[in-house]
This record gives sequence, C-alpha cells and structure tokens, in this order.
Amino acid sequence: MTAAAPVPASEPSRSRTSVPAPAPVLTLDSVSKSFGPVDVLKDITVHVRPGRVQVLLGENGAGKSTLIKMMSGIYQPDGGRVVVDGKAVHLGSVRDAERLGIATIHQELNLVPSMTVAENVLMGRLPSRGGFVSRRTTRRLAREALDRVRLDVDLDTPVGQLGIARQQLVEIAKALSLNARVLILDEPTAALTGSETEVLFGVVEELRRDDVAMVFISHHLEEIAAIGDEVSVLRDGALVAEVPASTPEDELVRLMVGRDITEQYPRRTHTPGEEVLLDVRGLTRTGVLHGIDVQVRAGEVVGVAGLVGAGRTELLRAIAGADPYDSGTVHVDGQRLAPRSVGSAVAAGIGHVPEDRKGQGLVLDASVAENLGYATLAATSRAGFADRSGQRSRAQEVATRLRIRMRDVDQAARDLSGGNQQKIVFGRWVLAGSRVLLLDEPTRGVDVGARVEIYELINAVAAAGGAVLLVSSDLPEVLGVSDRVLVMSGGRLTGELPASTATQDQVMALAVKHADDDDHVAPSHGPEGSPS
Amino acid sequence: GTAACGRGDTDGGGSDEGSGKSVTLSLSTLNNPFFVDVRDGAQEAADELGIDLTVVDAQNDSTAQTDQIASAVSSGTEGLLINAVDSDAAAAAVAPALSGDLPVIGVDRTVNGAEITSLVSSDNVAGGSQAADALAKAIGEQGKVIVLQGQPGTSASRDRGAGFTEGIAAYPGIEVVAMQTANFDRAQALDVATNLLQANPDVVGIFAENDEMALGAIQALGARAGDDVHVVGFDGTDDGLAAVESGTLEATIAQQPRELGRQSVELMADVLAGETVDSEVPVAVETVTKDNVGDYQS
Amino acid sequence: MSGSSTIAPTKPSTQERRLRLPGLSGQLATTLLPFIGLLVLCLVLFILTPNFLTYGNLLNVGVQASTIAVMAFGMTFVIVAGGIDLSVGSVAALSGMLSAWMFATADLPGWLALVGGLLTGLVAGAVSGFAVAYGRLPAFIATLAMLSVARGLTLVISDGRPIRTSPAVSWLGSDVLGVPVPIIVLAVAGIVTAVILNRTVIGRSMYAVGGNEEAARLSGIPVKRVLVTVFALSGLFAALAGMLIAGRLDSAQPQAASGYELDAIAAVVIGGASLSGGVGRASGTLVGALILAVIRNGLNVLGVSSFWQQVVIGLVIALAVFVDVLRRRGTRS
Amino acid sequence: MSGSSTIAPTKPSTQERRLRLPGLSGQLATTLLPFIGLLVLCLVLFILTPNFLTYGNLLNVGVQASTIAVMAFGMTFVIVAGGIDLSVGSVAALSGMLSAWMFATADLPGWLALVGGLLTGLVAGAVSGFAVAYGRLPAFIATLAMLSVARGLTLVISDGRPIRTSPAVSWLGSDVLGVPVPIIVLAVAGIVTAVILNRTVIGRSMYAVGGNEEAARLSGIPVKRVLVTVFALSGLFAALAGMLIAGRLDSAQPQAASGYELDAIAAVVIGGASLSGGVGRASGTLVGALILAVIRNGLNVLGVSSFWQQVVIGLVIALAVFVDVLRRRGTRS
Ligand SMILES: Nc1ncnc2c1ncn2[C@@H]1O[C@H](COP(=O)(O)OP(=O)(O)OP(=O)(O)O)[C@@H](O)[C@H]1O
Ligand SMILES: Nc1ncnc2c1ncn2[C@@H]1O[C@H](COP(=O)(O)OP(=O)(O)OP(=O)(O)O)[C@@H](O)[C@H]1O
Ligand SMILES: [Mg+2]
Ligand SMILES: [Mg+2]
Repeated sequence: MTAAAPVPASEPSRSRTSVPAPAPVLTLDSVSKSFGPVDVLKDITVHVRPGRVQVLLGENGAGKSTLIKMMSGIYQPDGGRVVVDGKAVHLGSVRDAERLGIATIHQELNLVPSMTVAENVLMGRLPSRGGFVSRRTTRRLAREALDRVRLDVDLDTPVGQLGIARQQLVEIAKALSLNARVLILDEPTAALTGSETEVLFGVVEELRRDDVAMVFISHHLEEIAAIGDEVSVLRDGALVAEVPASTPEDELVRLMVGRDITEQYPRRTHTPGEEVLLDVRGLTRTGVLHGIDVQVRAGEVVGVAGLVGAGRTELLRAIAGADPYDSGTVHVDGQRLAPRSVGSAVAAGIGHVPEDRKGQGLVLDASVAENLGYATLAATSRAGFADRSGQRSRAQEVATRLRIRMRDVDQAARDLSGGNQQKIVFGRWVLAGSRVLLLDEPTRGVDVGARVEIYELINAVAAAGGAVLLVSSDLPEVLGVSDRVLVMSGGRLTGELPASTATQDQVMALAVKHADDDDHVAPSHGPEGSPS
Repeated sequence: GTAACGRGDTDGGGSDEGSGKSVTLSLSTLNNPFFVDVRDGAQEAADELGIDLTVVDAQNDSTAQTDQIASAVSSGTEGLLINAVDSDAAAAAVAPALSGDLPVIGVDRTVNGAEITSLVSSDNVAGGSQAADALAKAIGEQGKVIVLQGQPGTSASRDRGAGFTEGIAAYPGIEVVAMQTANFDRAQALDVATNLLQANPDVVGIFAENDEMALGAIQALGARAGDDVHVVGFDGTDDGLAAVESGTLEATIAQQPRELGRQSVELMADVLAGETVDSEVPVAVETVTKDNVGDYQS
Repeated sequence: MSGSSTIAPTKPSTQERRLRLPGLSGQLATTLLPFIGLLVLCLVLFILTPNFLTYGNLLNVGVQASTIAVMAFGMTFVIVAGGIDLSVGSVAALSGMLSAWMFATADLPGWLALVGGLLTGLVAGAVSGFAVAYGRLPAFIATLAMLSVARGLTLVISDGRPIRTSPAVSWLGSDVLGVPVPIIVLAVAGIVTAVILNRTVIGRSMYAVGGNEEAARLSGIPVKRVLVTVFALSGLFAALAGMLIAGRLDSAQPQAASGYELDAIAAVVIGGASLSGGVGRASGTLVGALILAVIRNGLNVLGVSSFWQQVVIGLVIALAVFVDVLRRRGTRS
Repeated sequence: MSGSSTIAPTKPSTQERRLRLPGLSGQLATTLLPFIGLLVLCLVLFILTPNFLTYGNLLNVGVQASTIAVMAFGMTFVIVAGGIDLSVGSVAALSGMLSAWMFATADLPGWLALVGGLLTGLVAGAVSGFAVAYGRLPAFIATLAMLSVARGLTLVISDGRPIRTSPAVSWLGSDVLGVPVPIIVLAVAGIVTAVILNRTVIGRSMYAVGGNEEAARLSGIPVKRVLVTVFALSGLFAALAGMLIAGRLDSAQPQAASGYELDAIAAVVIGGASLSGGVGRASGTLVGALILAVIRNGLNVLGVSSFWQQVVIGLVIALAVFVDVLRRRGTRS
C-alpha cells in the first residue's frame, strides 16, 4: 500500500509501544479449533491489553474471524484456554462474554433489517421496567451511541433501508453502547469510506484513553500503522509472527503471504480503444438518480467515487437491470438493453458484483461450484440439461485462479471465510467471461494478495477489449486501478478526473460539492429531525 | 397379531358360533357420534359372541378406506364389515376382500357395483322424506324453511337432502328459502344458522342433515327454538334425543346406530358359521318426537 | 484525531429526507388501508343486501370472527418470530374437551375447569415450542405432529362424543349488558397481543428472532426462550378460542375447530404479516380475521350456493392480499 | 497477470485432503440414513406382526404411498424453490373430476380425458405460480386461495356426486404383470423428479431461487419463470395423483384428497427438505412418503384404535424428523 489513505499519520503523543505493556485483560492461551477434521487454528496465543489495539493479520481464511469468535463466546476452543483477568473462563454464549465486558463487531452484519435503527442498536439490551420497554430511554441511548459514530439517521428508520456503510456504522454503535472493557472489531472498515473510517478511528483513540482493550482486523494495511499497537500474523491457522504495528507494510505482507508483493496496483500496458462499449445516457430514477451519463470505452476502467449514499450502488444496479429506472437508456456495444432485465444484461455481456455478498451475491447453502456457475447455467446447457461436469471443471479453474481457499468446489459457500466468499461473487463473472463488469466494492474484505489477483483480472478484462465500471469506497484503489474517475454526489455526477493525475483531495472536493451546493442541506448542523 | 381394540373391556365373551374369528369393521368416520354408536353396538355384539373385532376409521376418505381394507385383508382378517365412505367408490375397496372369498357386509351404506354378501342399512332417502313430513307437521304445512346441508359431496348429505327436497315438495305452502352447508359441524351450524336467520327473519322451520347441525341451529335460535322456529334433525344421537325430550328439537330421524352395529356383527357371525343370510337386512328408521323419545334413550 | 476531519460526517442527503415522509404515511397506510378495504367489502355487502349492516348482524360478524381472531392473535406471535403453528385447531379442541371432562368426569369446580382448559393449551403450545427450540424440529413438523396428537387425545378423552361444558365456560357464550362475551374476549385478546408485541421486551425479541435469528442470538437475545414463549402463547390463545367455541355450543365437540389453522394463518397473513418472520401486527390480524368473517357471513346472507361459496372465498382471499401487495408497492416507490 | 505467476496455485493441504472423506460419507449419510430409519421402522413392525412383511402387504404399502408420494414429488419442486403449495389436494380432486366429466358428460375419448385431467392440474398450478411470481402473493395465500377455488369448482362440476372415470384412468388402478400400476407411476414420477432437480437447468435454478432469490435474480436466472414452472409442475403431479385416486376407485370423488396437502408437505420435510428453500431431494421425499405410508399401514395391521392412531402418527412424525436432526448434527460436528 503505497498510496496515502485518508487516515491521519500516527500521532506522536500516543503511548503506543513506548511504555511497558500492561497486563492483559483477555488472553487466548494456546487455543486450537477444528471444524470436523479441518484444523482451522493451531496452538495460538494472543494477549489483549487495556489501552492497546491488538491487530490480527492474515490472508482470507487464515482463521482471524474464527479466533475472535472464541473471544466472544460463539465458538469454544477445542484445546487451550480463554483467560480473563488472569482466570481461565468458559465462554459458553454471547451473553457470557458480554457479562465479562467483551463486545464484538462481527465481520458480517448482524442486524434485523425490518427493525428500527434504535432497536437494533440496543438489541438484546432494550431498557425496560417490569418487562415493558422504556421507549424514551431506548431512543436516548441509541441517539447517544449513534452520535459517537456521527451517524445522523432517523432512529425510526428500518435498518434494511440503509446502505451497507450505514448499517456498518449502526453495528459499530451497537457494540460501543455496550461500554465494554474489550472491544473486538472484525473488519469494521471494509464497508466504510475514508470519512467514516476516520470517525471510527477517533472513537478508537477515545477508547484507548479509557483503557479499553481492543482487537482489530483489517485488510487495509495502512490502517494498522494508524491505530494498531501489536500485530499477530496468522498464516494457515498458525501464528507466524508477533511484530509491532510500526513494522513496514512490505514486511507485514511478506509475513502474511510468505512472499513479496511488488505492485499493489499493477499497471496496464495497453491503452483504451475509441469504441464506446457501455453507453449510459440520461439515466434517471426519481429521488435516486438524476440524468446520469456514463460512457466506458472498450479497454477502459472507469472508477466511481463518492460518499456513502451518493447513489453509486443505485447507478450500477440500474445499469445491470436489477432496479427499474424512469428514463434514460443503456446500450452495450450499440445494443439497447431492456430496462429491469438482468437476463438481457447478462446476455449482453454484463457482469454485476453487488455490494452485499451475503444478501445479494451468494446462495449460501449451495456449493462453491454452483455459485460460480449460476450466470452460465443456461448458456452452457444442452437441451435443457445442465453441463454439470463442464461447469464443475470451469469452476475449479476459476477457483484456482482466484486462489479461493476451500476444501473443494463442493463445499458450501456458507463455510468459507468472508474474503473467499467475496471472491466467489467476482469469480462468477470471470467464469461467464463478461465483457462489461459492474463492480460494487469488489475487494471488500479481500486480502492484499488476492486483491492484486482481482486487479489483474480487471486488467485482463480491459486488455481483452472489455469495459469496467468500478465503485469503491477505497479511494486509493479507485485511483490506482482506473483510467479515469467519475465522482457522484446526491444521485448526480459532479465531476470527472483522469486517474493518473487526480488526488484524493480533488475527489473529495467533488464528492461533497453537490450536497453542499444544491441540496439545501446545511452541512454542519447538528443531529437533524428526531428529538430526544 | 393381537388386535388391541378401541375399548379394552373385553371382559365377558361367551363362546358362540363366530368365536375366535377376527373381523374388521371399516367405518367411514369416528368423528361423529353416530358412527361411534355404530362401533359401540358392534363391539358389544362382538364381545358377546367372542369375535375379535378390529375397527378402522377411514376419516371420510375413500382412498384411505381402500388402503385400510387392503391392509386388513393382507393381515388375515376373516370377514369385512364396511361402512362405505362413498357407495360408488367402495367397489374397489372391497375388491381384495371379495377376491379372497371373504364375506363382506355393508353397514348403513351399500356398495355399488360389487356382489357383497349382505347389507344392513337404513334408508337415508326415506329418512329425509320422513323429516320433511315431521317438519311440515310442526309448522302447520305453511311458511319458510331453511336447510343446513352436510359436507358437500358426501353420500349422507346427498341422500338426506334429496329425500327432504322430494318430501317437502308435497307441501305447496312451504318454501325452502335457503340451503347452506355447515359441514355436519355444530359450531359451523351455529354461525351459518345465525347468518341465515339474519337474512330471513321470518323463517319458521329448519331441517339439518344431522343432529349436530340441528343442535348448532338450536343454539343460534336460543329461546326461539321449538317455539317460533321448529328444527328437525337426523341421526338420533344422545344429544339429539335429549333435545327432543326438552322440546327444542322437534324431531330427529333415528337410525338406531347401535342396532346397526349390533346386527351387522350378528349377521357376520351367522355367515362365518356357514349359515345363509338375507341379502338385505333393514333396520328401522323412526321419526322420534317428544311422544316416543323415551323408547330410544338408553 | 481532531483537526483531521476535513470531510463532513455522513449526512442524509435530501433524497433520504424525502424518503422519510412516505415512510411515515406508509406506516399510516399499513394500519389504515386494509381497514379501508374491509369497509369497502362491508359497503358492497350492504348494497347487495340491506340485512348486512344491521346492529344485530354486525354483532354476529363480531362473534363469528372471535374464534378465528383469538387463534390468529396467538398465531401472530409465532409468525412474527418466524414460525408457524398448525396445531391451533386441534389444541383448541383438546383444551375445550379436557376442560369439559374435568368438569363432567373429574368433578372439578367450573372455574377450575376453565383454568385447566387454558393451561392445557399453554402446555401443548410449550411442548411444540420445546420441540422447535431445543429439539430443533422445523415448526411445521412439530406443530403438524401436535395437530395429530392433540386431535387424537381429544377423541380418546371424549370417546368421539360431545361433552357438556362447565357453567364458567358456558358463560363465555353469553351476553354481558347486551354485548356478547366473545366480542369482549376478542377485544381483550387483541389489546393484550398488541401490548405484548409493541411494548414488552419479549415482544420486541420476537421481531428480532423472526427478522434475523442469527443476529438476535449474537445480540444475546435468549432465542430458545423466545421460541418456547411464542408457541406457548399460541397454545394459550388457541385454548381460549376453544373455550369460546365450547361456550357458545354449551358442549365440547371432538371435531371442534378442525381445519381452523389455515384460517388463522390466513388472517395473520391477510393482516400484513410475512411468513418469513419479523413482520406483523395485532391490528392487521384483527382486520384479517374480520375480512374472513365478513366474507363468510356475507356469502351466507346473500344465499350463495355452498359449492360456489368456496370458489368465492378463495378469490376474495387472493384479492384481499393482492390489494395489500399493490398498496405496499405503491407506498414504496 | 505477470507478477502473480510466482505464486503457486492453491493446493489442498493434507488437513484439507483429509476432509474430503468424511465429506463423502456425509453425503452418503444424507441419502442412506433416513432409508435406514425406514428399514428399522419396517423391522419393528415385522417383529410386532409377521403379516407386515408379506409380499402382498408390501405391495399394499407401495400402492398406498403412491398418491402422497406423487404429490410430494411435485411439492418438492415448490419447496426447493422456497415456496409451499397448499392446493395439491384440491387440484388432485379437480383434475380427477374434470377428467371424469370430460369422459362422462363431454363424451371425449378416454385417453383424451386423461390428458385433459393432467392439463387441468398444470393450468391450476400455473395460475398459482403466476399469482406468486407476477402478482407477488405469498405462496401460502395464493395456494390457499387455489385450495378453496379448486375444491369449489370440483363440487360445482360434479354437483357433489361422484362421477365414473374413463377406462384410461381406471387402468391406472390396475396391475401390469402383477405389479400395480400406481407403483410404476410412483417410480417413474420419482425418477423424473430426480432428473429434473439434479440434471436440468431449471432444476438447478430452483435451488438457487430457493436459496437466495435476490442472488439468483442478479445472476440472470429468470426467477419468475422458475416460480411459475415449479407451481405448474406441482399442479401436474397433483393431477397425476388425482388420476391415481380416481383410477383406484373407478370414480372421481368430490371430496377426494382433502387434507392431503399437509401429508405431502410432511413427506417432503421428513425427507430432509427445508421449508425455507434451497434444500431437498427426490429420494428424501420418497422415503418421507414411505415412512408415512408404513406408519399408517402398520397401525392398521397392528389394530391400533383409530383414536390412538392419530396420537401415534403425530409422535412418529416428530420422532422421524428428530432422528434426522440428530443425525445431521452428528455429521456436522
Ligand atoms: N463453520 C465452519 N465450517 C467449516 N469450516 C469453517 C467454518 N467456519 C470457518 N471455516 C473455515 O475456517 C477457515 C478460517 O475462516 P475465518 O473466517 O476464520 O477466516 P478469516 O481469517 O476471518 O478470513 P477473512 O479475511 O476472509 O475474513 C476458513 O478456511 C473457513 O473455510
Ligand atoms: N429502499 C430504500 N429506502 C430508503 N432509502 C434507501 C433505499 N435504498 C437506498 N436508500 C438510500 O439511498 C441512498 C443511496 O444508497 P447507497 O448508500 O447504497 O449509495 P452508495 O453511493 O452506493 O453508497 P454506499 O455503497 O457507499 O453505501 C442511501 O443513503 C440509502 O440509505
Ligand atoms: Mg474473517
Ligand atoms: Mg453502495
């Protein structure tokens, strides 16, 4: 990671590693864990200390999430002990862990979409008297928690109506409101843009001052230097190194993947052609998208940047036929696509990686092979019969290429680690040989090494004359992979920059521009709406 | 196998002609007190005669009846008493018994299209007609009446309804203003009768195709039952007879279900002993009113 | 990290603000519009037959709706929590029968027989709940088994014959100050359901379990206890419905309430609940039960033939839910 | 992809290799173990009554299972795709009745009456499917409405009376070379179901739709078409079951197959399918239907009183599924 992230450089005043380490509150002592005959974790010891951020680093499937689930009472270790305050404890349930002051933000969102923001924040702990919910206290506590992450949404909004990023913030607020002694954060930043990440890190600093012990997992290496203290590096379920967070990124990568990664954003050698492959004109959906024009030429990668809620996801979904639109046209290679028809989009060569892999990308109970093959199921069939062996071997090929870590292609997608699940959703369109890729946060939760693989694949598609429209909240990624960058705000395109010369500041300026100028929303006003 | 029967009271059991033989009684349903009475009568007779009686309940499903009889035949039953769910569909049901040369006796309902040994029955069509007469008499052959129908498509509902329609046609002063189903169910009859009385406040008579529905209608009528509005039921169940005695039910057409069950078993015992029997054994169908209700209560 | 926040914190854009208004009126719609549908149905029936809109007939409809409505209230808990309860009809019959048996055969005092009947339902429901929560049986199977077992026990106890009920139960079929007791029971059951679902911790937990069981579990909600509770409540409400039926007939019937489970589920779903859990309201369920009762009553009053009645009922149920689907789609976009 | 070539392709480590074996035996378990449960059930019955394990009685069981099994095969498509079909019993009755009517009243040739009956089911199912896919009705409501409508139409057509079937339909109730035709139909229907589910594009799409409808849609799978297809197939199979019933009885009954929907669903669920969709197999469904038929037959043969039968059936259903739950938990951990 060479590009600078919108994350402040480490502040000199911080205690960090300068003072002797305080005694750990929580220790996993030589723990191991297996699922059936697979040893996922082997003899691992990790200390979590007050006022310190313990980072876990490792490739997708290395066992990080499994490790923290033993701290939060979801899994029990097969061998070894969990030690809290010097005493070995048994964490049989989430409640047990919470009672000991351990709170967890899980990698996958754990919210109830149909319930309100306020109730989600306080789920399982609704303030009550005599079994009756005290609504006023609920609202007050929820508002306080949301204010800490500076999330300004109506408390009565059903959580399902928020975008993924805001849901992630709700999830963070939920864990913070526990006022825990130990806070575990499993990839909390994967779904966030720089600005929310920054807010989150501010909260982490506060907690550090309050002597809260924290565990932090992220695939964004620059974040480790920014807030971490010590790093435990996992590889294949084994602890391979314990290093300070100030260790150079290159070294961390080497420890993690066992080799050097020379180029984070591999450059392409060819230049885009002239022919417009994806042509979007005047795309409008009342209240969501306003007259969007996008042209992507063959061989071109176009990035789309914007703040959370800018409507980037909506744009991709409309192009992909997943959502309806009120006016405008979408042409692929000169051919007009029927609105609201995923089938015709897929037939025209569009491949769409949605932002929510669990909810929109995967059939969790189906095998890896099945999941990889859905887009080509019909196209490869003969007389209505699926080409099962062919599909399976093609899936095997793609899985190998994307280095999907699994038992075999017949394993259920549910049992794969988060990053590997993400690779399946991407791999589906690799298998389908899509010419036009619409990628919505395609590398969320994907490790450094595999991310390079995905960039290579994006480049390969472009080199073969394809077109790629890439939405990502990871600004360095947008700038590093794209040929040019479009910036959205409030459902409108607010600007275009050539990626080679654009800076993050320029992008951010465009991203907030529209909201401030046209939307009649005073930017710096306090919490709007909802009283109390 | 040892047949564990519904009633465990096989205390007595004299040794008679059919002693020790195993006989299957296939009933259309046991969810109706009428057929429970049939079973009780049959069981009593079986206990007396020392017959090993197995009772199976088809739950008003012709296919289930066919299946159960097939199972009974292959498990070695020696005689079959069938109370058909549906007369027209029962020929297939009794086929395995007939092809195994087992005696087959119809109970209450005939078996169309098969040569069965004998039939012990009361005539539902005639009963419906008798009900029409009883109702007509109660309301002075004049006025509007409603009919509560049984479960649509069952033979009991068909036959009783047909008999009633035929019988009531003889009284030009009587008009049937509504016919609605309450599925032989007391609770449904309560609702349906309430609704029909709402729509037709001047009704003076109700015919229900069984006593259960008649009792539901009486509940709907409240104090009006037996006073402004006369109700006639069908079956002569215990509750029905009690209602006749108390005057809320004008009349019920008593089929003497116990007698049906008893006579069927006795007839089967005769057949198993090698005697020849009549091909039809009628069991009297009586109109029970307050005058003769005492004769029917046990 | 103080000065570094050059970027404004996440703010809702105007489009999101705009979204909120329809959100509010949407909530209004959820409760009001099915009710309007019900009113339209009543109006149509009134035009077709003036007998429909009389005070007496409206009381009839209320009484006739009471059984299904009370069962459906209990069912609402289960459906909100993501389950289904096929046993309510049988449990109603078993409770009514056991209560009558306690009075008639075991010679218990009438009120004790009433309480005993209600407890029967509670226990039957809790057994299903245990099977679902701890035995991990799918709710469909656990309650299908209970449907069969409870009906069988009802027949065994009664030997297939009706039994007279206790005076306390019969009172449930009478009037108080001109208002039929079933309507009072209906109202009380509805209010209790609404309060439990909206105001209590366990009620809110039901929505959480039905909406996302895994998330509920990870948030420390005692999922198993919630599941046992919803089925126990459903059993209790079914028993209450069984008492109403027995009370109105003055006798417990062995075949009482058979097949009512589908009507109860239909009432809940017509009322806007989702069978995949997490959504549902007491008010919706009431409207659903009333719609069913009005259709049945209307078809009787109109004198539609028994055969055609079933066809019409099917079509009206489909139509009622379809209108609801259209409405929702309308408020969303 | 240049720099990446230094990376060796992912190879399964030894621990991963080891996994594959239990994986295989796990799959074996899924198909074999419920079957073993069935065998145990048969053995128990054989010990209790030697009459059970005679060739004649086993044929009985096969024939008795055929109706529910054929319906349940159709139901498997629907449940795999995440739906439910409550109308199968009514649709079976309607198809049987309309077929008989075509022969008896409309004077069509016998085989045409058979085909006509099957088409009736297909159309009824497709109508439910359209209501679900395009009308967005919950499957429960759409098929509950169809249950009511189809039964009503059956009564209207028949005027509540049975109608004699055509010879082509009656043939379905006969024997061929000593094997009852219903058993042959059962076998063919099972094979067709297995092939569709496992081998065809539409079959694999059913699993995707049932597993995650949104993901299926975004992958370009024609979700609506899949939904219409599963309900149409379910209707077709229900019609075939209706023909079997009519054929065995030589007459179409207006009340045929009422309540069979719950048995059909139970067979599918006992066979290991999940009502939340995405899981289910034809072989499992067959075993489920056989378990139900064996219980019923066994209880008859044992001479258990009909009241207690319902209790026992409920308990055995719960037990059968519970064993399955335990087994799965066993293979997982
Ligand atoms: N329930 C389960 N059953 C079987 N295997 C599992 C299960 N949960 C996790 N695994 C396996 O354990 C390994 C570690 O998974 P884990 O989720 O801990 O990885 P991770 O380090 O968090 O990866 P990521 O960075 O992608 O989130 C993976 O190979 C995964 O397939
Ligand atoms: N069904 C809905 N109801 C109400 N609001 C919605 C709905 N769908 C989306 N929104 C809102 O519309 C806005 C745009 O969505 P979204 O957040 O997905 O955009 P985005 O630019 O892709 O941002 P990101 O992907 O970073 O979250 C969001 O603020 C979201 O809350
Ligand atoms: Mg993880
Ligand atoms: Mg987005």
